[in-house]
Amino acid sequence: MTTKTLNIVIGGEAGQGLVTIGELLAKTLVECGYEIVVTQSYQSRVRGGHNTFTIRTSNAGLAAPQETIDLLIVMNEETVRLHREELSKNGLVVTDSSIKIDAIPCLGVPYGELTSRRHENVAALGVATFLLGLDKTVPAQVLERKFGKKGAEVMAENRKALDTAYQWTSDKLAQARPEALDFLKLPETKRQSPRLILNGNEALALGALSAGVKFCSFYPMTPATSIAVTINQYAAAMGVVVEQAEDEIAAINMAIGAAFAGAPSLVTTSGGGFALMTEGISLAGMTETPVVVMLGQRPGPATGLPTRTEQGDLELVLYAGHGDFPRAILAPGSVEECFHLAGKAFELAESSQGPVFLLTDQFLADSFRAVVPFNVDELCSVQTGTDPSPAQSPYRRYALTEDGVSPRLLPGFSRHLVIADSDEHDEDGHLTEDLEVRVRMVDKRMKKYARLKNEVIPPSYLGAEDPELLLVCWGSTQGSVVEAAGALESAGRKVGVLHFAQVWPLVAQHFVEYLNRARQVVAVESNATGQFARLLERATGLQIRRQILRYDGLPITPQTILAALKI
Amino acid sequence: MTTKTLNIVIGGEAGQGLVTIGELLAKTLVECGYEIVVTQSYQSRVRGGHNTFTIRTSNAGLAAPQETIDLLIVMNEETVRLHREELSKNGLVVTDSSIKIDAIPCLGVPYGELTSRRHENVAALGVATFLLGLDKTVPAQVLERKFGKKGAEVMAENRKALDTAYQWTSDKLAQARPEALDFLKLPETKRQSPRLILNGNEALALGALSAGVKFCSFYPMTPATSIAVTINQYAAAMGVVVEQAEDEIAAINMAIGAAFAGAPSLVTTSGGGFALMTEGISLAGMTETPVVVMLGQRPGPATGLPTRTEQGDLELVLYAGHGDFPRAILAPGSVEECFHLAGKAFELAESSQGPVFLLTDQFLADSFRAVVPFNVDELCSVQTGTDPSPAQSPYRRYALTEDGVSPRLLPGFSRHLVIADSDEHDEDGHLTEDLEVRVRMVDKRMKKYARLKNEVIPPSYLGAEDPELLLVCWGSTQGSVVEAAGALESAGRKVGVLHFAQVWPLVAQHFVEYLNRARQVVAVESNATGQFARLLERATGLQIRRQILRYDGLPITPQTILAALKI
Amino acid sequence: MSTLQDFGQYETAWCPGCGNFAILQAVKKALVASGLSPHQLLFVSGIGQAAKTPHYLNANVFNGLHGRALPLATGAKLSNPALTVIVESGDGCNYGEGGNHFLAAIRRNINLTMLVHNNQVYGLTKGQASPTSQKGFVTKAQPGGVLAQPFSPLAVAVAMRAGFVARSFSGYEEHVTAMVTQAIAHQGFSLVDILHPCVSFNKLNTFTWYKERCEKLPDDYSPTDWEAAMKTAVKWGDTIPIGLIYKNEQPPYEENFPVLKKGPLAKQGVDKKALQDIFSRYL
Amino acid sequence: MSTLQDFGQYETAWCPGCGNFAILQAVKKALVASGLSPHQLLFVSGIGQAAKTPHYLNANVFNGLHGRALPLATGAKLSNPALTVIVESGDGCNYGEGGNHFLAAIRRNINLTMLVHNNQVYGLTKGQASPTSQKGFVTKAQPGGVLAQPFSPLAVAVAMRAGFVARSFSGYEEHVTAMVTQAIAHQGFSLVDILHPCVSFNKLNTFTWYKERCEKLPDDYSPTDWEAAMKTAVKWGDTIPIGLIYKNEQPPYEENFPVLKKGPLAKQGVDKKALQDIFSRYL
Ligand SMILES: Cc1ncc(C[n+]2csc(CCOP(=O)(O)OP(=O)(O)O)c2C)c(N)n1
Ligand SMILES: Cc1ncc(C[n+]2csc(CCOP(=O)(O)OP(=O)(O)O)c2C)c(N)n1
Ligand code: SF4
Ligand code: SF4
Ligand SMILES: [Mg+2]
Ligand SMILES: [Mg+2]
Repeated sequence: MTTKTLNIVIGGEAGQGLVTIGELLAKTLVECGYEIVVTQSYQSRVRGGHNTFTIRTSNAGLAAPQETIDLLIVMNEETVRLHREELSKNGLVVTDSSIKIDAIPCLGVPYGELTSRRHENVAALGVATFLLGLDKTVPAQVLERKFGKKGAEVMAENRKALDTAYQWTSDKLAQARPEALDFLKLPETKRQSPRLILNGNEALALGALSAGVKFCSFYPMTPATSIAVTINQYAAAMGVVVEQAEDEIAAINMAIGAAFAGAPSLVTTSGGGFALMTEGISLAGMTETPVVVMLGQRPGPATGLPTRTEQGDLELVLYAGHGDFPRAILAPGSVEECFHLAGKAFELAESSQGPVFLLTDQFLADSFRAVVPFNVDELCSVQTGTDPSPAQSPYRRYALTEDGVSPRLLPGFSRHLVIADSDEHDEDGHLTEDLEVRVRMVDKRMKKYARLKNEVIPPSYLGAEDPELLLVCWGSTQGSVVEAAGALESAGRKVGVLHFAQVWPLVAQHFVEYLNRARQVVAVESNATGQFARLLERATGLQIRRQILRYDGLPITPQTILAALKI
Repeated sequence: MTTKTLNIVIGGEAGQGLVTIGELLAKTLVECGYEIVVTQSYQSRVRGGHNTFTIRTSNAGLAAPQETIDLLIVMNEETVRLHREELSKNGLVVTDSSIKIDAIPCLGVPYGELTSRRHENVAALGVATFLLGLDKTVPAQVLERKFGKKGAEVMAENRKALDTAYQWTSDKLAQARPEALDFLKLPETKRQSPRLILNGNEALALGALSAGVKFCSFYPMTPATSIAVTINQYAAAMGVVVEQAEDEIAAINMAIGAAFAGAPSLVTTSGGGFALMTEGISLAGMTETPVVVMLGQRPGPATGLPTRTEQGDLELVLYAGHGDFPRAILAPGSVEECFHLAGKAFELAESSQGPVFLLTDQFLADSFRAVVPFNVDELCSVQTGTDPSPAQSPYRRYALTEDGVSPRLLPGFSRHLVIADSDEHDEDGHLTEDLEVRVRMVDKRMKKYARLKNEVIPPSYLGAEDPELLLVCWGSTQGSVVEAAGALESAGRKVGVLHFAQVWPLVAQHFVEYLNRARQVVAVESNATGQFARLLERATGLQIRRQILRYDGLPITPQTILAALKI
Repeated sequence: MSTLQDFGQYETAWCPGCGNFAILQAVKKALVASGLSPHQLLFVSGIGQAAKTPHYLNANVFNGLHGRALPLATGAKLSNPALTVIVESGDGCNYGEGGNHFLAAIRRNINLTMLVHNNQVYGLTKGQASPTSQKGFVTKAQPGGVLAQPFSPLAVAVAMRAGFVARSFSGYEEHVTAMVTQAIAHQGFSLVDILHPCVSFNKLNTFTWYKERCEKLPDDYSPTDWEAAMKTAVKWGDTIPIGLIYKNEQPPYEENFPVLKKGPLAKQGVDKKALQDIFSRYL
Repeated sequence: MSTLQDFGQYETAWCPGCGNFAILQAVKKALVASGLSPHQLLFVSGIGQAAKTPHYLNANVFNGLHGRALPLATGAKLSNPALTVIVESGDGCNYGEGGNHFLAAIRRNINLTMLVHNNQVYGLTKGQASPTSQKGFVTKAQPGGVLAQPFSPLAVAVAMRAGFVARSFSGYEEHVTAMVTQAIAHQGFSLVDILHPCVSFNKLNTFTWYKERCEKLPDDYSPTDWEAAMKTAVKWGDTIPIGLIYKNEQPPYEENFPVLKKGPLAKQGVDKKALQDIFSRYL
């Protein structure tokens, strides 16, 4: 089977409905059996500006975005101007025939003649369906699912727009440019059993729900808002309280209160909002309250670029909060991993009785992928608190134990009283000025690192046994790094990829061999200073001399890496 | 000249006036020509509990606290119970004769017979004056300066209490325990020219005033409050606006606003309050606004031990704020250095146009020392903003320059308009979504590190050329480490001390040789995990395998270090 | 059912003569009067002298961060509405650092009882101005006197039509007990601002100062008349009215969440059937 | 003296039909009416659609953090009182994230003009409830409708006896101009809460909705009568009063600082004589 990969960009102003076309086309492709990787690029405004919805698709596996464009569907002239340089050799522009474009291959569609204004995006779907050589019945079913509930008439209109545009394209190309047809036609592929289409944030939300999240507080902030909003959509069905707080400080303190009272609790935010939670994180550490924080990264400092992507908040999260206390930081590399690590985060928070962080970013948050359905029966949810029945009176919340973890009773569920304190405290939870107790309590808290280290997800390794080049990455860049490594392998180089889905704590034994074995180690990150490379150095004492860093707000692509390595 | 060093502890409940005795005695000692190091230990309450005011004094140089007690002046029985184990071989307890103490050398003073309740602390001063063999006229002058303004009668009463107690002690000891007399008698010393008695926070305040601080915002928090309060005491005379903010977030944003409008600006806080400023720090970084933050460290996490000491906020400060931007962190090792580095902080903030931090801690904040007066004529104050006259129109606040520093005009001082933005911005200060501009702006900001590195204070080195043991420390622990090193030298070991008064940025060339040369390197810090050692490792790639860490809330003493090294 | 003894007797870190002692005693009495047992109660406090109160009685306690008691209590209440949640902290904590949460709690009308020990000063940090300090009040940190107008929590609470707005004075222990008991009984957000002397740092608003001014509302005062309440709430001068100033019965916030009707969140598992349905929406 | 042209004409990032356009225009007119030149002005904003406004006119600008415009402006004003400082941001920014600063600014009575573009929704983040959203208002983030009572900035400001409290509506550009002009002229803290439609995310409080309800205060309305003002401030229903609701002349905060009488802090050097005196206190 030959494989073909195409990159389809739909571009226009905010408010022109390009996300609708994009989602319909993505669904169609997945139902036809193709893989997709969606990248959304938008500005911090509601209307106007320049946005794109990019679907990279293939009949083979796929996990990264691409920079060149094979099919550019535009809603305005500006999009052509901004992206013409990115068109691949046979790249085609699809535009309204009223927009005049010169010197590049272009298909002008007379939308106005084919359909009404409202149905132009469905018409564009029809054009794309034909160009990509897709089974026409699939987008029709997709439309049916989307608009079916709105009644037969609405559905019929949509159906008509789709068919008319499909037919028009077929007729037009038959005469005019059959070669474009071939280039854009996707190879046939097996229909797969139904897959979920999820973006990173949806996967996090579903993962949290599966894990048993019961309380979620947030203050809106791009690109994290949709995690809480998605959970809220199912709050009634799943028995969750979702609360928009008055500010981020309230959000983290609410979550701590809710967790203390027994609910597995979540806070979602971005870097600037997280900065405000710093004191609260320290409170979770001191009071040993489990709480999960999901942070959608975007470029800083300060307000920065609110709708773009970056991996710049790793050090912020690692060192947030005054004083020393244990924590864990997860960083999923794919949409599927978003789902699973959301669950892991709740587990770790409960087992270590403290804050656990999950770092995602705008790229992953908005990136739709096709995911094999999760088996509901296999999913475990978190158990909060400890059974009160064996507890002695008076119950001591911070009893000193071998591994630093004390039985955690929940207030109000027994006659035992639960005392938590942000001051340094004695085993019973009351504040103390006994400085020997202080030392014991610091040691108790730090001991919990042993448990966290036992449960660490080791980095995944892919590639040759003895690579000349080892690419190290974390979080959302995984797909691009793996694809770049594949390209290098094809060019005859021995390459390995080490991807960290958990970036703290690090257990050097898990990976130091890889670093030692490789002739050259290159860290790949979306930030300006190589924060994770620094962390690896701290954990291993090894210097990582070469870094590929991107910090213009766009995701790292395989091309970014290959260009930097001058291949 | 023989040298003698004594440790005098005054102990009792909060509210019993022990700070008054302590300050009077400290002043007396300094006027007599002795050196002092004061350590204050108190609890997070206003009355009751157990507090101490400790004066270590000597006729030779002195920079560290001591753990054993030579003279223990107690206001209650509990103090004896808590400290009797710490008494040195010839240590003496001075107490009210109504308090019965057994099995230790004790001088019971019949305060009730000698004077009235109100004057008991002055009477205690009289006793100490005699015991230490001090010139009786000196405390009399000290009292005169303190109470003189309250009228002749008040003064006469105080004077009488002093004299009566002095005489009583003289009579009593002549008969009873002359050997104690000898042990406690300080060797004669030259009167020195007058010295200032300052604690760390007072020195910071005076340093800031000298440097030209014009705006100071704060929210009360131990142990930082007294910096702002001291500045406020002189605000009218020195032309400063001091504002107690509604919360720490307001404090940092006010300071940024004031600095933008031209005032050299300061914020004072402790770890928990600083945690709330994290987002604001990022704003200072993004908008390139100079602002100085003085942080008085205390043990965390969360509320922790509010009145104790720790060096646990280094990593918090180093990584505070989302996104990457330059910063500098100073950490004075003595009261004198507090004064000078306060000035340096304002200079660096202005020259690098960004946030500069100064880390102190409760120990140093409250530690009085005798300081040679500063020469007012030699002190430089900071110049804010750039001359607007050569500026071109339209003025561009973030003009790209060789070293990343752009001319900083102040709003309202010329017809040029000054635009600052927390979003990523163009040279003119307006928000941008141009991702190439983004990259240039990140690079511009990071370039300023070169300037900061040029102005770094290299660590000070003291000791043998080729030490077998190198003690590395930062901030307030300097005195103890140097003294411990001296003791080791006397015991025949070759020891060096490397003290960092600036902990970020680090220029490895300044000190890596010292680390390489020493047979063993030991880091000494007041925190649980060795934060500075970690930072050194990051900066040099060298592992510092041995650490002496103290985190019970008390300052590191020479004894702490010697005991850890098992000498 | 409980007795005073159930709530224990602890040594405190307060200054002799402080108004906090009377408030602590009144709170215990109110708990007994409310028929609540220690384990049914959750006290949430911030940081300050007042905020130490929960350490001095038997109950579940979360002593949180300075200024953040309200959101923490809100989270706890929304996690387990069966808990009687009482927020207890100082004027600085609640109206200074925590001002934004005060506004939000009133808007939510969440069923918490908020007891503010209002000594018009920051006690624990040794005497700086608080938001309720009088204009001109001189402290070490405000050597020229306080420059801003004092915050009137009652005026703001009544203006926002908070559920239950009362003032009391530590000098009248029975009055404090009555107000706290009523506040606990009230279903919705309730505020009791309790004036009390700080003998160490507030030499202006002393016990006598309060005693001379605090005056109980007349028997015929109607706390449901908003206009009258507004006028009463801003009174602060030779007489300072104490009592229940305003009351407004609205369903408490937590009743808006059907899921909370099923009991505490901690006891609600994951409904796998519902989860499967949700997954299928993404097919 | 300035003209409309001095304040420039920029492309905006707002949606066609948004109320922000009219407010921008009115602000420019008010600046001209106030006789202010661009360099005498400092606009401080937070983050949101409204907070972009200062980018669209010529002046000194500090576009700060979400919710933190007021303290930043306070610092700038206390650093250089000669600047006319105008805070411009949305309802979410000022009453949500920044609620505590709103209370503090009123208490200080600092001489700032605070213009709140109140569209009763979070616009820039695509339509979540704001503190002023109506109860029951349905959004993607509040699928069951808003559960809390809306925040009434005017009620709180009047209850706290703020210096200048006004409401306007973007549909009446001249009215906005008049209110902003008066607010700038007022010496002390002034609030103008400007209702405006968000065509993208608030389908409830539309242009027509406001137009049908907003009603100018009668000519004989006296803004110095606090009781009347309080009643007016809480009116929100079939009619919504617009105009100057309350006014209270008090010396502005910055006048409390004698040092500011000597001009901007940036120009005040270090008095070495005074410094020497201070040092000698520690001898
Ligand atoms: C974030 C933070 N800022 C500041 C402090 C310091 N602090 C502790 S208590 C307090 C003031 C307490 O005043 P109030 O709430 O009125 O209580 P009181 O002591 O008067 O009862 C302050 C400022 C802190 N603990 N945390
Ligand atoms: C600390 C922080 N939290 C959240 C955000 C995200 N954010 C940006 S604008 C906004 C809401 C804006 O609403 P509003 O102030 O009403 O302005 P509008 O857009 O409606 O004019 C939010 C929540 C942020 N930038 N910073
Ligand atoms: S300082 Fe004031 S409030 Fe605190 S315990 Fe003492 S008297 Fe009470
Ligand atoms: S989203 Fe609303 S407030 Fe923002 S520009 Fe559009 S209409 Fe205006
Ligand atoms: Mg108080
Ligand atoms: Mg809004």
